[in-house]
Amino acid sequence: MSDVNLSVKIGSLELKNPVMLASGTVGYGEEISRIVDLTQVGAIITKSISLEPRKGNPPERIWETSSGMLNAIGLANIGLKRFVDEKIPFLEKINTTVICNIAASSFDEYAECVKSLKDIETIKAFEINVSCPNVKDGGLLFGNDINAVREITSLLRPITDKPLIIKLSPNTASIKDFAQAVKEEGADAVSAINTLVGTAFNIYTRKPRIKNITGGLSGPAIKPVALAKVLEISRDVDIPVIGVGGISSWEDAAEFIIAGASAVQIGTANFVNPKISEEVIEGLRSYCTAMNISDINDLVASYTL
Amino acid sequence: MSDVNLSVKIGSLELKNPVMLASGTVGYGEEISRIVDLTQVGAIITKSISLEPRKGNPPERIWETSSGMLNAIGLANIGLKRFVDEKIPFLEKINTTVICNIAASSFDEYAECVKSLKDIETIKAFEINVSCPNVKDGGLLFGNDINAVREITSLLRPITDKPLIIKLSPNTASIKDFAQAVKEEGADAVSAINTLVGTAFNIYTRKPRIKNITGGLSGPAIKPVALAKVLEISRDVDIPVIGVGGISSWEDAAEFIIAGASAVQIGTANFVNPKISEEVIEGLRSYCTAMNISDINDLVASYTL
Amino acid sequence: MSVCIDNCEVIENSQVAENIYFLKTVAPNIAREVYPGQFCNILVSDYGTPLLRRPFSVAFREKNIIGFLYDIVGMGTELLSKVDVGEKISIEGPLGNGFNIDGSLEVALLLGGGIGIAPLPFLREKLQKRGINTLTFWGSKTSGKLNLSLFDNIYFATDDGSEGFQGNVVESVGNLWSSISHANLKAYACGPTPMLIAAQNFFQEKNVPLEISVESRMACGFGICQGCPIKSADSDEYKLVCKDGPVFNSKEVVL
Amino acid sequence: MSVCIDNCEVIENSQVAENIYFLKTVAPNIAREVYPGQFCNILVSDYGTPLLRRPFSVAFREKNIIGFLYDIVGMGTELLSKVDVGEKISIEGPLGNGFNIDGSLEVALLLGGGIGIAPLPFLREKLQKRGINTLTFWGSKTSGKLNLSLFDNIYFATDDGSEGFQGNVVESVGNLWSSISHANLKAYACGPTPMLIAAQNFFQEKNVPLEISVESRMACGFGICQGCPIKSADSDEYKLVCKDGPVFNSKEVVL
Ligand SMILES: Cc1cc2nc3c(=O)[nH]c(=O)nc-3n(C[C@H](O)[C@H](O)[C@H](O)COP(=O)(O)OP(=O)(O)OC[C@H]3O[C@@H](n4cnc5c(N)ncnc54)[C@H](O)[C@@H]3O)c2cc1C
Ligand SMILES: Cc1cc2nc3c(=O)[nH]c(=O)nc-3n(C[C@H](O)[C@H](O)[C@H](O)COP(=O)(O)OP(=O)(O)OC[C@H]3O[C@@H](n4cnc5c(N)ncnc54)[C@H](O)[C@@H]3O)c2cc1C
Ligand SMILES: Cc1cc2nc3c(=O)[nH]c(=O)nc-3n(C[C@H](O)[C@H](O)[C@H](O)COP(=O)(O)O)c2cc1C
Ligand SMILES: Cc1cc2nc3c(=O)[nH]c(=O)nc-3n(C[C@H](O)[C@H](O)[C@H](O)COP(=O)(O)O)c2cc1C
Ligand code: FES
Ligand code: FES
Repeated sequence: MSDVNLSVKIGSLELKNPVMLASGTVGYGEEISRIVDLTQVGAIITKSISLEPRKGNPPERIWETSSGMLNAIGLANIGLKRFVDEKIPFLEKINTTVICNIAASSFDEYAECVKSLKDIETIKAFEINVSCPNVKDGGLLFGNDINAVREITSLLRPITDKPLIIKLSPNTASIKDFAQAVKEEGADAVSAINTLVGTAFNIYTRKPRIKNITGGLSGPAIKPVALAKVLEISRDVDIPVIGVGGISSWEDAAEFIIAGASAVQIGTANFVNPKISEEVIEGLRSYCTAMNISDINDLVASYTL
Repeated sequence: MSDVNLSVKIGSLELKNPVMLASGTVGYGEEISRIVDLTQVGAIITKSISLEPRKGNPPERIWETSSGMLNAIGLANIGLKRFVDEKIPFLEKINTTVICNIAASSFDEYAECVKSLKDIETIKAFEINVSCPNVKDGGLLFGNDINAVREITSLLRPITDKPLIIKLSPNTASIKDFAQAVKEEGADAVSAINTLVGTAFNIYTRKPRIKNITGGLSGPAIKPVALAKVLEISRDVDIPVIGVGGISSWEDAAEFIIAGASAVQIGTANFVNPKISEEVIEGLRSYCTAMNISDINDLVASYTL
Repeated sequence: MSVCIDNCEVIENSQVAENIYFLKTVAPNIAREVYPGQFCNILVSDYGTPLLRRPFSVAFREKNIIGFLYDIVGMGTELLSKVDVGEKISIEGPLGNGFNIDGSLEVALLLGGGIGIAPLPFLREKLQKRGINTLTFWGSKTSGKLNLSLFDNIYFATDDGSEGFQGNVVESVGNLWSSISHANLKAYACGPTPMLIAAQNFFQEKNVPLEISVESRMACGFGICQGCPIKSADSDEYKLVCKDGPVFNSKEVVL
Repeated sequence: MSVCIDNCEVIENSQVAENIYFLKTVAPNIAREVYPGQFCNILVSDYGTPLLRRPFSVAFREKNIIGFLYDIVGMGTELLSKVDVGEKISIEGPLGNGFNIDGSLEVALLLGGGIGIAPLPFLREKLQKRGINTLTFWGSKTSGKLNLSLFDNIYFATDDGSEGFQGNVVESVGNLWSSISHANLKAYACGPTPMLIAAQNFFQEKNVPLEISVESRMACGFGICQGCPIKSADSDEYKLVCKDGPVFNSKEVVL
């Protein structure tokens, strides 16, 4: 049995394997590092960082649904400065690939965040959250407006040489147009997908289950949708896709890779099983061996339609 | 305990209660009538009818997902003529309110279908399927194009006085714009939502689980999304909304009504429990009694945000 | 023809062979109506996962009791195997069209492949009651005796020859062909598609009528979702496995 | 401080009062580390429904065994109640910050409301081992004796007076107040929010320090999702119930 190559490249970013931990589902790595060995994963993606700290939405912020959950955290984060001062030193230490996710409420804020962070060595790439549906002025508006997404990409591209990954919203009719647009502006990859807009009500109080009224739906419930979006981009646009949405097992990860993902992210499943990433990596390795695939890159977009 | 009024009006259409059976999940009523008493439900909505028969997609047409299912039936139906000759007589006999769902691949076909059916007394309203994602020329194209949806509505409105319900696609960024457009063209109501586009792959054969590659996702998995779409329309557009997507219990139905639905449709849940509609009707009645609601119309859009 | 959905008490749910479980439930309404080859749709969990019911052929009927033979192949059957005696499960049925027993029939050949054996004990009982001679053939990968009297008097075929004839079940019929009476003969087969195709070829050549019970993924199980098409042999249309089948004359459909 | 996820064998899972189940599991890694007030996140189904783990306070620890007291309130707890002895369940823990036992503490008042009694037996045992006097008060709607030695020597309060003091648990403390020693006293409370607020007001007035264990919906249970905020009393920020709590000094947070 020969060794399987699991390493992948996203633009100039080399990852030891294609399994990343999704933004907002690993914090800044500290808490989860007590349960899982972060040096084993392909990369961790930080909680979205904004220029100023955000305290986030009032409770309730989460609600469980059938095979999924709604969240409206409201991009709670400690802000760029405290992130650099308090979290980067820890992230430096743990010897894992760090991708910094950025969320902002204006073009300028995006640019300023990337400018301030681009020289931090620990940060190997940027993932730009244009799609978070929770914060009015930084969420839906950008993510569903192809021109805004294009503009953000073209604004950020000249600022840094580091890989620029645009995280796309699924709440749109044609995600491939967005992928095409950001490709044209020089993005290195897209992540697909962020959460779907959803809600739930308490039928006795007649209030929304989530204080913010709507939240983002994640988890196994959305896997078929995420997979279709990945396939849609993969079939039409020549840009690396990072698949995310409902991945809870190595089989799910393999499914995304076959459907066109060069790498995958695990989100909600970390809450249920923080060790899931290790299991996915091991599972992909055994699967490749069993299927006689010596290089996982050969699996990418290997579907027969 | 006084009697609860469960009857609702959708345009000029009066229903004895707000619980309908969704298109494509009750056939033409015959098979399910052996299990459930169709005279009890608010209405049944026929499988989408097209001008000519369609044999539908080759197998596999369905795939189960976490709390949901994908289908790509391909609008298999017996065509308008056989529908009128063979199914209408049965539907006449069973004494239930029949809404005829129409799917077409051209504006003309929509018009011709409504013209041919408008004088059939048994058909009390039309639901126009502009959103079926399965058939290339009749699905995504119309449903995601606001101008096409507007045009279909304005084309059909003068043809019949019967209530015209436009069934909207969720695969769009702003469903309320579609609702507003069809309202302006004189539609009596909208149904929200049709299925979400999804897919699944067999990781061993690397083929899609569904022959058509993608299918429509339905079932409890999509309930939060459907509910958010209903709320979105209800908050902004003054048109009756018929809520559909993942309803599997009376609690789910109540949730949709609270979020703005004047009536609801039950789809996938009929497969699991063909008696579900009776249970939902009874559940809504008891709930109203317990909550001191004497008229279910008072529950519609009664949310406190 | 009416379909029932009943909460049925489980009175047995035990492993009877390496890969086979036997489930017995009290289901008077279904037991009264069901005939061999029909199936039921079982809700394996009350908690919504898996979402859809699972179809199983009726393997056994005695008074108000019906029984099923099943294989554990995924989440649904795994959950089913965990149901305890005394618990109730929701069973919908009887569904579909069963096997046809022609008036002139004298000898019936029953062929089961793997868990495809499931509908055959019930069919055999019915045939025998009518005084029709039956010969039952069962093919499986390897030996693994069934701890069940339902399976007395069976010709075994195993791929590895560890029991009975070495080879597949159709070959095992061929092997005995000369000794099988040819007049008013009919064959019934249930099993994986390759086996059904082999049976189709074999009996077509011998000019013996064959009925097959086929499988398909199903959502509703009673003809409303159109999820279970099978190509019709004589037109460009599809038939529905749940409603027009699961038993078909082998010349009716394209496997 | 490390967190374990172990598959733990269930050695008891039985009803000990009308609405209370007692679950005992073999969990050496967690048992070694856990202290009173901490909780564990239990996966109640291996089949993905419900999706998220459910948080439960540790109620009992003895050598390598930990125990939980729980109420059936929804699908998760219903499924948990169906786990058989001998089966294994995935338990993640210990999580959160537990109760603090100050060096000078001499008398501890333990107040439980409903299933909020859960973390108190473990706390009481720890306090007693340290030689601290404990008085335990338990309020519930109506009588319903616990069939469990964990609950010996408890002052009952019932809304309907069917057992012990008639009234709520805080009132029952007030009722005995004159006889409770005042020096180096501390109170610990767990229960529904209205009860915690009543306790806050009562002990604030008496100038007695109070620690409360609060609840919140949780997704992760260990500080990564930010799903469980609670308003901080001294700033405009939120604390996280799972990470900064679930036990808080009652002056730290706004209920
Ligand atoms: C009319 C009919 C009668 C049947 N009778 C029996 C029976 O008597 N005993 C028995 O053990 N099985 C029978 N089956 C097959 C049985 O329904 C499936 O094995 C079962 O649904 C699998 O459920 P699962 O959740 O365990 O597996 P899943 O996780 O759903 O799937 C696991 C594997 O089973 C296969 N499978 C799943 N559903 C079906 C299906 N509907 N048809 C064919 N293959 C499927 C899949 O391809 C996959 O390989 C019958 C199927 C049909 C259509
Ligand atoms: C730190 C902590 C410790 C806990 N310790 C215990 C304990 O020792 N024993 C015990 O019986 N319960 C305890 N709970 C509450 C327990 O977690 C919930 O009762 C359980 O998650 C309900 O799951 P379910 O699926 O049965 O109910 P669901 O269907 O999820 O909900 C049913 C009802 O329970 C309430 N509920 C659900 N989840 C929570 C939650 N996380 N916090 C508060 N209320 C909730 C809902 O509002 C609803 O009314 C604790 C909760 C927390 C946060
Ligand atoms: C609690 C929670 C918080 C999240 N926060 C962020 C965030 O800050 N930035 C971001 O880009 N995505 C965020 N996401 C989205 C996830 O990164 C991911 O795209 C989504 O959850 C789908 O993947 P999953 O189904 O595996 O969770 C969050 C998701 C959850 C569940
Ligand atoms: C098998 C299947 C077939 C369907 N066929 C149609 C159809 O012909 N026309 C239509 O407008 N909607 C069709 N739908 C969509 C449903 O009417 C409904 O909008 C959707 O399934 C969401 O509701 P649910 O989650 O309750 O199933 C179909 C759905 C399913 C599952
Ligand atoms: S399974 Fe629904 S029509 Fe056959
Ligand atoms: S539950 Fe996730 S941070 Fe507290």
